[in-house]
Amino acid sequence: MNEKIRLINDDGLRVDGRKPDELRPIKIEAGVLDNADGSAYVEWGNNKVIAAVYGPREVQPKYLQNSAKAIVQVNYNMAAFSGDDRIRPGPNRRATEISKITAEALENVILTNQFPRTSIDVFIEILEADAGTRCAGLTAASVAVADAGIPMIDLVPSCAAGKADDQVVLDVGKLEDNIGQADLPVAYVPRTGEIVLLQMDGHLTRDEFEKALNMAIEACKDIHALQQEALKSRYSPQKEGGDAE
Amino acid sequence: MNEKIRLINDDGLRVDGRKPDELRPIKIEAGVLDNADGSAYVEWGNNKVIAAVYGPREVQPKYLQNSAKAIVQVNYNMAAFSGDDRIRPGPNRRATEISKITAEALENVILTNQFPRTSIDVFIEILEADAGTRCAGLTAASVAVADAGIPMIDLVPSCAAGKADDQVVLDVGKLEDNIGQADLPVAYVPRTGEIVLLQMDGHLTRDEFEKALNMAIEACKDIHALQQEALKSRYSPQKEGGDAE
Amino acid sequence: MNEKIRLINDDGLRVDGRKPDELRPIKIEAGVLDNADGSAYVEWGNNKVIAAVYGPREVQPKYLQNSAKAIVQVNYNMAAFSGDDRIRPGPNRRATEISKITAEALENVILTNQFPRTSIDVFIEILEADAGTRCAGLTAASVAVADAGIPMIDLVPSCAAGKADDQVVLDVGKLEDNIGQADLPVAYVPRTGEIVLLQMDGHLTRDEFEKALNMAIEACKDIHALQQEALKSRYSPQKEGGDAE
Amino acid sequence: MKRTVIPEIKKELIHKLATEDTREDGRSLLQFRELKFETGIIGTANGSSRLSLGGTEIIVGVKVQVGTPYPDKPDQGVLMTGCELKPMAHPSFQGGAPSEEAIEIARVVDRGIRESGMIDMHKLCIEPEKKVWMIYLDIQVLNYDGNLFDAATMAGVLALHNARILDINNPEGEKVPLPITSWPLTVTFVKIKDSIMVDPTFTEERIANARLTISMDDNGDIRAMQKGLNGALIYDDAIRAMDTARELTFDLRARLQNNP
Amino acid sequence: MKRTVIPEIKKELIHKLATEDTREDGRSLLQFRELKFETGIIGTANGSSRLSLGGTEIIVGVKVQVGTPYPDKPDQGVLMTGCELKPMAHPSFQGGAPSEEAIEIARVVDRGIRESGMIDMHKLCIEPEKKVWMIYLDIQVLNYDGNLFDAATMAGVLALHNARILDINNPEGEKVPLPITSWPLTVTFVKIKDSIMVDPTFTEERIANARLTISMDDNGDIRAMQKGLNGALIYDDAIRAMDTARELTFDLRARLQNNP
Amino acid sequence: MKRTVIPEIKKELIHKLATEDTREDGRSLLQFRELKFETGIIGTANGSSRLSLGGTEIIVGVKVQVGTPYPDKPDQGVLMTGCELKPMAHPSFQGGAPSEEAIEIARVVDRGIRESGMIDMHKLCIEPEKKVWMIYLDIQVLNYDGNLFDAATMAGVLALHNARILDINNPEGEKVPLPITSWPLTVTFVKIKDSIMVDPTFTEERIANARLTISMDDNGDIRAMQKGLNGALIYDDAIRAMDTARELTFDLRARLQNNP
Repeated sequence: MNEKIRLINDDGLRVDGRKPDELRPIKIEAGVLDNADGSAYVEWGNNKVIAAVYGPREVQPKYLQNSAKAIVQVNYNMAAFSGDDRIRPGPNRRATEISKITAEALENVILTNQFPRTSIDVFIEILEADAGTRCAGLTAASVAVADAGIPMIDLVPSCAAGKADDQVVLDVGKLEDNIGQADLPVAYVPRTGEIVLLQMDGHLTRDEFEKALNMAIEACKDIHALQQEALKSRYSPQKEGGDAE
Repeated sequence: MNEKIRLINDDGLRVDGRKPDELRPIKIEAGVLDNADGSAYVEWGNNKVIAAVYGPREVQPKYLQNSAKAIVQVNYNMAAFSGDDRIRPGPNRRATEISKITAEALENVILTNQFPRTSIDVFIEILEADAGTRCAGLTAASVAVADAGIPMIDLVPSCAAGKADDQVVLDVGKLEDNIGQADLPVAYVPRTGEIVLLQMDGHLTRDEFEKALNMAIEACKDIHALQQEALKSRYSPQKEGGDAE
Repeated sequence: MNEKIRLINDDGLRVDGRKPDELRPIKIEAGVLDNADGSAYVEWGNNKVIAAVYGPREVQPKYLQNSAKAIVQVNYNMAAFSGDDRIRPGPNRRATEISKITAEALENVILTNQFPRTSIDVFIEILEADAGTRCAGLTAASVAVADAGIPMIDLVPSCAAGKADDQVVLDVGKLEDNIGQADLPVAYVPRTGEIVLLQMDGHLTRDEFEKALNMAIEACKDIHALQQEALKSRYSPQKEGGDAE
Repeated sequence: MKRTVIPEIKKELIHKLATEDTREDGRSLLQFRELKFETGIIGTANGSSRLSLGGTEIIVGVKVQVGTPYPDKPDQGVLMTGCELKPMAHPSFQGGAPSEEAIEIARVVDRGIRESGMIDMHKLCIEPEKKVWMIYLDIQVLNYDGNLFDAATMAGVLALHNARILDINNPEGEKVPLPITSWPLTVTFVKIKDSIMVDPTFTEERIANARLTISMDDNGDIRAMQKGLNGALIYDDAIRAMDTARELTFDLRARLQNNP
Repeated sequence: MKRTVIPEIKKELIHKLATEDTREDGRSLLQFRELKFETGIIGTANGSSRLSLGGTEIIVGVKVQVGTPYPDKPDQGVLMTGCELKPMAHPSFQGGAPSEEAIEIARVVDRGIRESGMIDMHKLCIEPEKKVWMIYLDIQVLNYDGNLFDAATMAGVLALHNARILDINNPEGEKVPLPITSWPLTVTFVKIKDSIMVDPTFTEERIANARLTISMDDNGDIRAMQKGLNGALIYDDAIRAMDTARELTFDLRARLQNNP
Repeated sequence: MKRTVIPEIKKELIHKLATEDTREDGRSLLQFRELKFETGIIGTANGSSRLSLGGTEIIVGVKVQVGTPYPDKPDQGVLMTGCELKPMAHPSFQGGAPSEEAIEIARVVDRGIRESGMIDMHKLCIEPEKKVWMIYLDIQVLNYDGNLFDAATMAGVLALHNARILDINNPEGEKVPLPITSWPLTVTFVKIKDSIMVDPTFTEERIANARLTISMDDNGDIRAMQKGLNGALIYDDAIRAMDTARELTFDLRARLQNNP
């Protein structure tokens, strides 16, 4: 941790001017790609994420087929130009882990038992990374799944809380992520009250954890509203044909 | 482009003494390997190329099978010792591209619909490279396919034209390739008058292109005669048993 | 060969105090892992080797299946921390060769024709390497196969002889391996008198070879006794329940 | 790439329309689809562009980093062009290592840019034999509906023009553009039966016999070519394509330059 | 990892036992299995440990070598944690490249150690920008019966404490320990139906809905967490798990420290 | 390598012939097939050879480049031997990464050359710790009809003798040979039922129980050995093979040296 840079100023504001419990600006758009069965685009601070869903479709490779339910396969990928240094194409350990926990989070809400022997393939492409890409990716992915018409219990909003200058803050930004004290990505399903993604690294006391978890859950509820809006605006008659105007 | 080295001298001759429209010496031999169904060896300048064909045979891997026709799979490879620097074994991007366009050229002439669900596997090994290996490789490969007894519309001769010292030249040599101005590999099927391989890099005006393309096509006709001769000499009774002498 | 270090002193003893025909201490334990069908642990000098066997079981991948007999697949691997430098995980050429010759040695004694279409999978993990790992690995592996209840003609003891300071020595140690003159790994089946593994590198005259081979074969007989003891102690009633005491 | 079967009846329709100089989407044979683009959209990239050509949609990012030159070109920068056809962009695309289609696209785009002399590679040298600028041009296909060659070339050229790098002589000052001036562009033709058309859709590519991509510099000279697919062209096809490509690249270039 | 099917009747038994705060092996829900370990067992490693937790058995080796620091951390050593789930350890494990399970384990173990500040990375710097100590922590699973997260973390921490390296200031002298002091440990919970239990066996992991691993430092503060599996937790689960983890890591730590 | 099934009747024939000290092709059991070779055939290689042994045909190229020595041998050059069994050479060979057969061949050929001391590795040092000559010996099998070990060793030794490199002390002068003098060679035996024969064909290899390759130096001393296949040898086989190998390598060596 760099002691010289202050992440929260005397007015209690963060380096980007946000209040401790304030989200960065989030913009969600559903149905942005022609070929995919479902898709979504999310801008979240400077994060730019696109998610596409194909399926339910045939499982490739076949031996992964499950006779009781659809399998959910997620491929999270950072585009070569999405980070500070150029990222070599191909899978890496970080992407493998994020793909795994994202798939596990989505499996919670997708009614996979309606589509035995099939695969629901989710592709998350990080076009620009600005801290919090896994949350933005999962947020986009669940909108894309809904856009594909795949039945779900609920959408899955996701958001991180964290700690900077010994204070619990919401939606950790890039500098806060680099030199801050903790990052706690959460995904929360409002309809069931369930936590389906939970990770942490850094340093939190038990009380800080409780505060941060609550903060993230509240934010998930707000993001959930944005997800619903994106889907509504995609399927509203005004947008579809314009004949209602 | 290196301005100091002259590629064409005052007598209009090239660095290796050739006239602008003159081919390097070409030697073609058919049926040079025992195990392959068909094979051919080509020496072309200092290029040394061997091609082997197996098939029509079972497709590996199976999912590539086409129920309407044979697939043509080409593997173009530069031997480790074939270039100026040692070449690391295994596929690279250049070899992948050349394999692809070579297969596409051969598919034009092979009667693939006679052998549904099979594969015709062509292996091209560059033993020594001296500019023009893709043309030499395709020239050898089509003789090897014929040697395998696989029915074809015609053989596929291939030759490059190019530009050196602002002049259109035939069959670009190594130095001309390295410091010359353009390279235009062509494959031409004499019986149908069709162009089945066409690539270019460098700098050609429209008129230069026309001239170069014509030059390459004429050369293909000459190479075609050499290909036919190689096959004739392979299957002439004198060679087979010597009993006619 | 380093001329300065003497590998055999004036009393005819080796750098670790052994006589020319003396083995390092060997400890063999059978049945050390719960999940594997059979397993064994071998300490041999500072070599520490664990072997596990699964099978006869379904062949993966299927195309390797043999309708007449079980196939024997061996994976010999040096743990990342087992050598002087850290070893990058994953197969390398040396491990591939050792896996191959170990499988061939085991196939000699396993009654593979009793289990057509199956695979007997042997995993050898070198936890600490101290020269002679292939011999220790094969020695452990054959005990593990027996521990799995797979019928064999006999156990396969293995030991190397070699040459140091122009003298034939048994069970080449690490320093002798590094700066000695020859290494001759042997595996010998006492019941049939057959040699099922034989490699050499270094420099041996015909007479030295004969002497070394004899020395290795005699040692194999001793190791064979240790292997049998390990299996007996594993299956003796005293050990199983303690109720006989 | 998995095979996609186009129904016979669709093929016949396309053949018939072609004889009347038109296509399924109403275009004439030598007409491009609607072209849209924006640049500078990726903050982490030195240069970027997002471009759509009909239903084909591409993002290109340019990253410029300091690296070591190739031993045989010690005083020149390096251009590395990559392309991935990810399963996101089309159901026929598969994951894993770049397919031969992806490799071909990257290499043809690279060739057009490189051979045109668009980038002054010598000016990318910082310290001979030691330090040069490495330009990574990464093509990301978001949605595939044919003609990736032309779309990727346009997007690539736009992103290169958009790129800004550190000024070596004035590291504190404003970032500077790459040493580039020109706008090499390609036109891709397909031959379907006896008709030649440009800017093919996915369906047109699938039923085409042959494909020809021509890269032209600002003067309308040829800088690169690539014939593809397992059918053939005849001599006249090639010659006529040159003239058409020349004309169309002048037009496309003007559209890209007007909106950089 | 290949799927292993657990019979319905076994699931029901486990559910039933859990409601009575017990399990197949007689443990209570918040009780660890028998823990055994030894250290310094691999002569070629700088540090090593062999640890068994019930039927799960692990060897960890630490190799410390001189290497080059990362450009962005020129004055810090490097920790590389690897884990392989080899076919030796369980019939469901397959050969080849590390599975996503293996990668997750390595990363979670690494995170717990790294985030706790256990290793003073600055003290591993020998010469800034040039030479640092690289710590390779390699986890080798010999036998798998669940809860690799906790077993691997304990074995890793033991092996790091066991490690000895060259004293840079006194290369002829005795080897010295790594610059470490603390004992970060994890507790892994699974939720089976509505019951939460720690240190799951293979069978318990297979039928669990959700898994939660919590890494705690010597003070009982949280340093890393990882939720896994395709079921969910609720808020109260997470909060209660914190308290339990705190308590259990104090106990586990004492056991490891008493026998180093 | 895919399995190739040899018909029972053929096996029996070979067994019967062997008892009469002869084989399908008329050879006696301890007789090599016809050997042909030429050297210096690849202009881009420092050294090269093309060799056929009956139906087995091989090209070996030697490339010698400047590289960095291994840290543990700072004053020695490097020898790297590679072998590929490509699908071109036999229908049973598959593409992709080198098979275990190819790796075994490369390693046994390498061992014979290396252990014989044929190459004076110290003389390949240009500047200790910095620059040494790296010798890449690449074995390319064109047609496979058994006994690659002996054919590849002979072709490799011929190509090494044929190699010429820059004279470091006189870079403008004529190229010089590698610092080599001797001719290590191998003889490969197979045991079919109770018969031992040398230089096996593809068919003989497929039905053999065991294979033994012996590498001999110019003095007829043993430098490397490799037993293969899943059958066994007995003590007397090994001892007798030594004597035969000694005799045959003297003969083969003379043939290679007479025609360099």
